[in-house]
Amino acid sequence: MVNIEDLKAEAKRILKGGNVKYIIGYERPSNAWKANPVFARTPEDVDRLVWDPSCIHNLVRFVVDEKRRKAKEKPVDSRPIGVVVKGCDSRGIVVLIQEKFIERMDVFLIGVSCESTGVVDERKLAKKTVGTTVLKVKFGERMNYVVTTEDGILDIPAADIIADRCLECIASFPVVSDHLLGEKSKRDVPKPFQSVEKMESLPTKGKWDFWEDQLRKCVRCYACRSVCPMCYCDECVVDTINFAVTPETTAEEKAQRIKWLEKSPADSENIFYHLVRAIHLAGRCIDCGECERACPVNIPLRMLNKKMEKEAKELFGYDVGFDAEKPALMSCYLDGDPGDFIR
Amino acid sequence: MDKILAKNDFARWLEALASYRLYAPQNKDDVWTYELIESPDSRGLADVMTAVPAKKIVFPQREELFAFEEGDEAGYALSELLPGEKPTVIFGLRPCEAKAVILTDLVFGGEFVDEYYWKRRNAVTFVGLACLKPPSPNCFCLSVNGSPHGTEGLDILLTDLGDTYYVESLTEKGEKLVKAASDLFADPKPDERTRVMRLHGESEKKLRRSLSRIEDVPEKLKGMFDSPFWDAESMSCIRCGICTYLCPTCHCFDINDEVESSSPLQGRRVRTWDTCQFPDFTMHSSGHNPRPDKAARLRQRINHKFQYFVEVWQNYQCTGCGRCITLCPVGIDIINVVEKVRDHAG
Amino acid sequence: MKRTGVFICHCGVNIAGTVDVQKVAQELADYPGVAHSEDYVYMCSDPGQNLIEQAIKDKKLDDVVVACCSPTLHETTFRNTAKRAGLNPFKCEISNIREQCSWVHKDKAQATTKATKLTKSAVARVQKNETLEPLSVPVTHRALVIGGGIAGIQSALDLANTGFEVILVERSPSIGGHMSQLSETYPTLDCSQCILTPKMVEVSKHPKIRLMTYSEVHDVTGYVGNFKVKILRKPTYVVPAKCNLCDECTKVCPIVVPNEFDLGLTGRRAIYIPFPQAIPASYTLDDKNCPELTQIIACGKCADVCKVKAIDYDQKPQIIEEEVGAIVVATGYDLYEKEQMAEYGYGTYADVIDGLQFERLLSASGPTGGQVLRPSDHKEPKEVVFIQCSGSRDPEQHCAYCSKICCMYTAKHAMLYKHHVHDGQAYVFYIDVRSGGKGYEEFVQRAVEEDEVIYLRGKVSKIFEENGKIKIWGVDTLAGKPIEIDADLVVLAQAMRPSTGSLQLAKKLRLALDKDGFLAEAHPKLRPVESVTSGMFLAGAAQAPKDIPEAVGQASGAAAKAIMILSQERLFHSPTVALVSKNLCTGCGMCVAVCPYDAIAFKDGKVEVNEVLCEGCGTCSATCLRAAIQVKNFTQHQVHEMIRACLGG
Amino acid sequence: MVEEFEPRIIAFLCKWCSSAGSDLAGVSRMEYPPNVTPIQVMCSGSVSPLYVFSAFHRGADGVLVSGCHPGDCHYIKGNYYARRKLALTKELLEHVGLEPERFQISWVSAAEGQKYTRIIKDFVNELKPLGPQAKLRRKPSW
Repeated sequence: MVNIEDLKAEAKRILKGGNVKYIIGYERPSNAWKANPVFARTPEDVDRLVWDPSCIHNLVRFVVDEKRRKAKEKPVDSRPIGVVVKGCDSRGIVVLIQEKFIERMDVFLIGVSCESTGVVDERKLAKKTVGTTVLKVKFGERMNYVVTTEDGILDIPAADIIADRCLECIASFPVVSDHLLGEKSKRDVPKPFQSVEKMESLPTKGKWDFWEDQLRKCVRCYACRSVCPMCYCDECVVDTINFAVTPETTAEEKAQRIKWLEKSPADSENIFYHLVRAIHLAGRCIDCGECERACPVNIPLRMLNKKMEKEAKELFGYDVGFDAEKPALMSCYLDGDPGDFIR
Repeated sequence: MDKILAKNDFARWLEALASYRLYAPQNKDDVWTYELIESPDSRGLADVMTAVPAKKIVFPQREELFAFEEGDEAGYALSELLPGEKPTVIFGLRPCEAKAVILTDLVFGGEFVDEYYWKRRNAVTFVGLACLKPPSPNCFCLSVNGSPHGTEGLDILLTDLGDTYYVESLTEKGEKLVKAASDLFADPKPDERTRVMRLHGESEKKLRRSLSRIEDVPEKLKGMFDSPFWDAESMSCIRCGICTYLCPTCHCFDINDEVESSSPLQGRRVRTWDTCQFPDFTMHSSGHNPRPDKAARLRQRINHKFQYFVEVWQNYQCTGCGRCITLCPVGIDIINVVEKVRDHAG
Repeated sequence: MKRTGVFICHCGVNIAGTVDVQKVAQELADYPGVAHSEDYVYMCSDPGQNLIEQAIKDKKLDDVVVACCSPTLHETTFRNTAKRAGLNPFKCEISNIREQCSWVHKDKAQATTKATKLTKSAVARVQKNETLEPLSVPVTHRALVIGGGIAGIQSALDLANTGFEVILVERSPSIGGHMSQLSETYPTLDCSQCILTPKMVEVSKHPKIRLMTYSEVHDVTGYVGNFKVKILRKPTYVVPAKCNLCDECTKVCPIVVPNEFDLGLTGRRAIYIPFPQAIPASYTLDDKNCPELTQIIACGKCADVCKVKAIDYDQKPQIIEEEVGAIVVATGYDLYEKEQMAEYGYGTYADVIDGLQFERLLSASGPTGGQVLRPSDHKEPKEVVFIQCSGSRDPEQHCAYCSKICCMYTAKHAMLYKHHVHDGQAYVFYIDVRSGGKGYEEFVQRAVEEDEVIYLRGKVSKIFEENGKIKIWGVDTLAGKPIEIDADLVVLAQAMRPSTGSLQLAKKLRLALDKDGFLAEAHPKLRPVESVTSGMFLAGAAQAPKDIPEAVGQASGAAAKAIMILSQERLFHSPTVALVSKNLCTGCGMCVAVCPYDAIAFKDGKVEVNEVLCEGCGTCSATCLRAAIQVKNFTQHQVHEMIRACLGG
Repeated sequence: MVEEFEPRIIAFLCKWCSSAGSDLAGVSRMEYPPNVTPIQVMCSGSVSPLYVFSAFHRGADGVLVSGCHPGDCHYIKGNYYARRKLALTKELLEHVGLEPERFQISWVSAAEGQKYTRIIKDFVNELKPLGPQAKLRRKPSW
């Protein structure tokens, strides 16, 4: 069990020592059960830190922001930033290091183990608490969550309201950290790809009908891209204009901007965007599930990324986010890579 | 002229409105949105706050403005594309959303009258549903001069009395809907009227969120343009478009040419939603971006809603629906932000 | 708006016969940015090219597309045309409407539509082409020749005699290759050694040639004009400078192993000179078999007996690094493996041997001192059966190709056999007798007429031993009757194969192989001595089976091609290379990992391209998630526009 | 009578093997259906998944990527990277319900004009029963 006091103690220690610039953790606002990211700079801030099943966010996303901020910073404060990371989040750090976007010393990782459970799925919880308002969610003693509502306390088996991604999680504790809290409890996941397999069993038409129906809902708010720690490109295929422009950028370079797709939220444009996102995350997505969670119209985006994760694993034996030393999925090959699909 | 409609007659009322396109909140994959009604729900209208507001009907995310085609000898043939005017009814609209329509009217009805908007908007009859209990934990309409049973912008206000709806027709448009099936509507008994008054009164006490002394905010904002406050507040913003795309009052758009064929050049000019929260919203082709970071973009969002709009239209550009709070992936809470502005020292 | 010119070639009826060229020209005239569009009967002809030049000048064209045959044929032609008219050559693109359209379709309407699409997409591309200037790099005026057979020797001598330094690398202890094993050579029957040895000596004495025997090419990097080679020099454990060739060592060496030079017909010691005329004439201690070096037992006999202390057991392999401007690959051939010809008892019966072994039996310096004695019992064979196409021309079982030289050397073998054994009889089983070449057919006739060699057209069905004889069942397909011969000796004209290890070498050199494993030439007809990698040339049997005159001819050709490079002060490299957009690059290094030429390197948090190393393959651009690296004049934007043009979007 | 559906195929051919192979088919006057429009690329390894998506998005009924046989890549290993990238691309497209027949990859050497011809013939025959590809196709007016 992660002891929040230990977490706070460690956070205070590194802040006091001035070892870190600030610490990205979780706090819970007075008026909601859900935790929010918080950027703790003082011991007082640290006292607001929490760790409970509502700590859904992948805070590694803000490591990306920090790199951008640092680029403009004068004078540069090159101290690391502290980050509270779950198992999935920590694998995001590994990928960022693998892609040389950050260096290991840029971050001080306070690892929290999800142990045998994980974080809650807001929509699942909502269904379990119709007609009342949730005030607080806590880890129970054994595989359960204690949910405090306006009309009393509920004891809900974790399995009922845990996020899908946690059901398929292959790293319930951080694979890299500087200070680890909680047990390194190995959990065996018999079916890490069950959600995808269900999808795969559908006939071609069934698959298309499903996705057409889902992607039609997309309003292109790009929350999926914005919340993703791996979507750190300065420019994205869906952007309408060059961001990465300097006074040196020539008119030609600007003219090279390709209009792959329209801004209109039409099925064909939406699917193009999501296909590109899926292929660009192949071998990089660490299944923190943030894209799916952030989506305001509940498109099952994990199902795209998870498919790529599955193929990377099954076709090429590639695991994402465990080893920063090995080459990226798309920048290596094996002589024995399957070629049976080739004529 | 107020009426009473039995809930089990609701479906029949809709049948009588066959000549209209009928929208109502519907649930798909645990998400509520306004969709065309295929088969009326016998339980009547869902008492919910949709994720996507009704603005998508009067101000669609994609609007075709005109088509262009390369003529034989130089020059282009342009053909106007105006939206069709099939009469439409939106049921179950929340009063905050109706108010939002009024605010959007101001924008599209100012010195330049936006024909595309008005063609659609005028074709719509708005049938509201009073919020007897807040449909969202983040409702705060009262704080921004709204009300859970407000009638502003509505043609009809329905109040749920259990087995019946209390029907207030507020405009001719509304009357017309009632007349379309007048036999279904009974005159209310006096006690029903008083009951409605009571429910409306109680509903105002049930809101969980509020934003007091908002009137101080516009002045405060003027002094805070360069405040580091915005950096701190926007730290966790991820620059997605949820807060604005799903805001019933946000109405910014982008205009693009969708080229269908390059020879002969052929295509359409379309307008699509855009948002001040996207970096390319203000990006110049020179590479200069007057709103370079998320701090500037959060500031813009707050300033627009609580300062600029007030200056131009004497209204807050916010009706307290709470969507941006509920749906923000990182929990940025407009109430908290505005309160902090209000109490800001500088 | 760019002003593009489009020129549609009829290629006589080759294109115009299937494609309505006028219609294509009209369609293109309406395409955005096309300022000029016309068709002509032969664009590649002088009048055709003049017409393009004129149009460029008159219509002030910014770029041109020529719709004609495959770019492999006339791209250069038309780029030069554009250049003459004052355009940058890279502002000219080809649309292949012949090989990939008119020649493969019949329906005129459809072919015309397709030709139009192809040409539009070329226009879409060329309009986004940049002006590029060839990159120029200095040249290292030194050549590397790999392989010390007759081909390698010839190339090395030609290069050296032109005045360029040459490094000649041979993996065995001596140069000379298979030619040094031969007895006499057809059609003139002059002694192989006699004509080869002088050349070997010339090589060893040549001031411009650095001979590196018992050495192998370990690694090659760089590019035309500027290759960096690592050569692995294997230890011989004998210091030639000290060695006085007294030959005492071989006398005391306790080890006997099959002698490669005699193809196992004799043995040699672990310390040995491959053959009397070997160049260099120095000993090699074979560390696979020496008990001292393999540390099976402490032997040291050779060291003990060597008065001049020339033996050095502690020699280590050395890696020698050299820079060269051009490379000639002459790695030669080997004969088709014994195991593969089990059906002819090859490898099973001592008296079933291959052509090279028979050459040794015939050779005056051979194991039998020039007497034809069969291996099993050293008796003189009276009935000798020669089997041609042993492993060749047999797509099902063995090699599909014809090994080309067997017909001739078999005739020679039969003839020489008769010269040695006057009362003997030679039979030749053959499929066809291929004797194209100066004096070749006459040679074969001589064998038949003067030496009464019996030619039997047909295949051998069975070979087996029976009381000291080798029984051969076959069929004479001309007479249509079965044949049975009790032979004393069977000689198989084994198929020629690329020499062992040429596959690994090809990988190191980035050379392509053909389906049979021979090194692939750049063009089967027009560039037969050039490899697909610029700056590397092919000589001898490494490219395909050939006989001595052909090998020597190609070797001189390869040398001449290499000289074309070495004689330049600077070389020009294609500028269509990858370019990094610093604004977009995040330095993730995926491109660095995929580049086959190590042309991309990290530089302050981003990457940069070494333009002369880059071959423009574009794998980097497809790997980059941010389109931050693009190949000039083949950008993603251009491909996107081409896709649009092809689909009318 | 109704006109038979003629699929539109975009073929990305590597310059050194597949395009040369297609040239050979031409030189040898082999005949195949005109439904395919080739785009010559330097190497199959340079074919970005975006090209494939884009071709379908712009209305292609089928897309072919063809390169050198493993081990024969003119650029040594470009086709190995292609094999991996395109395997994932194919899996993804099929996962969202695109018919597997619509996206094909082949190795065609400079000597395999015959094979190229056969591949195109088969491709066209497999696409005809499927009819036009509307799933990923950009709708001119939505």
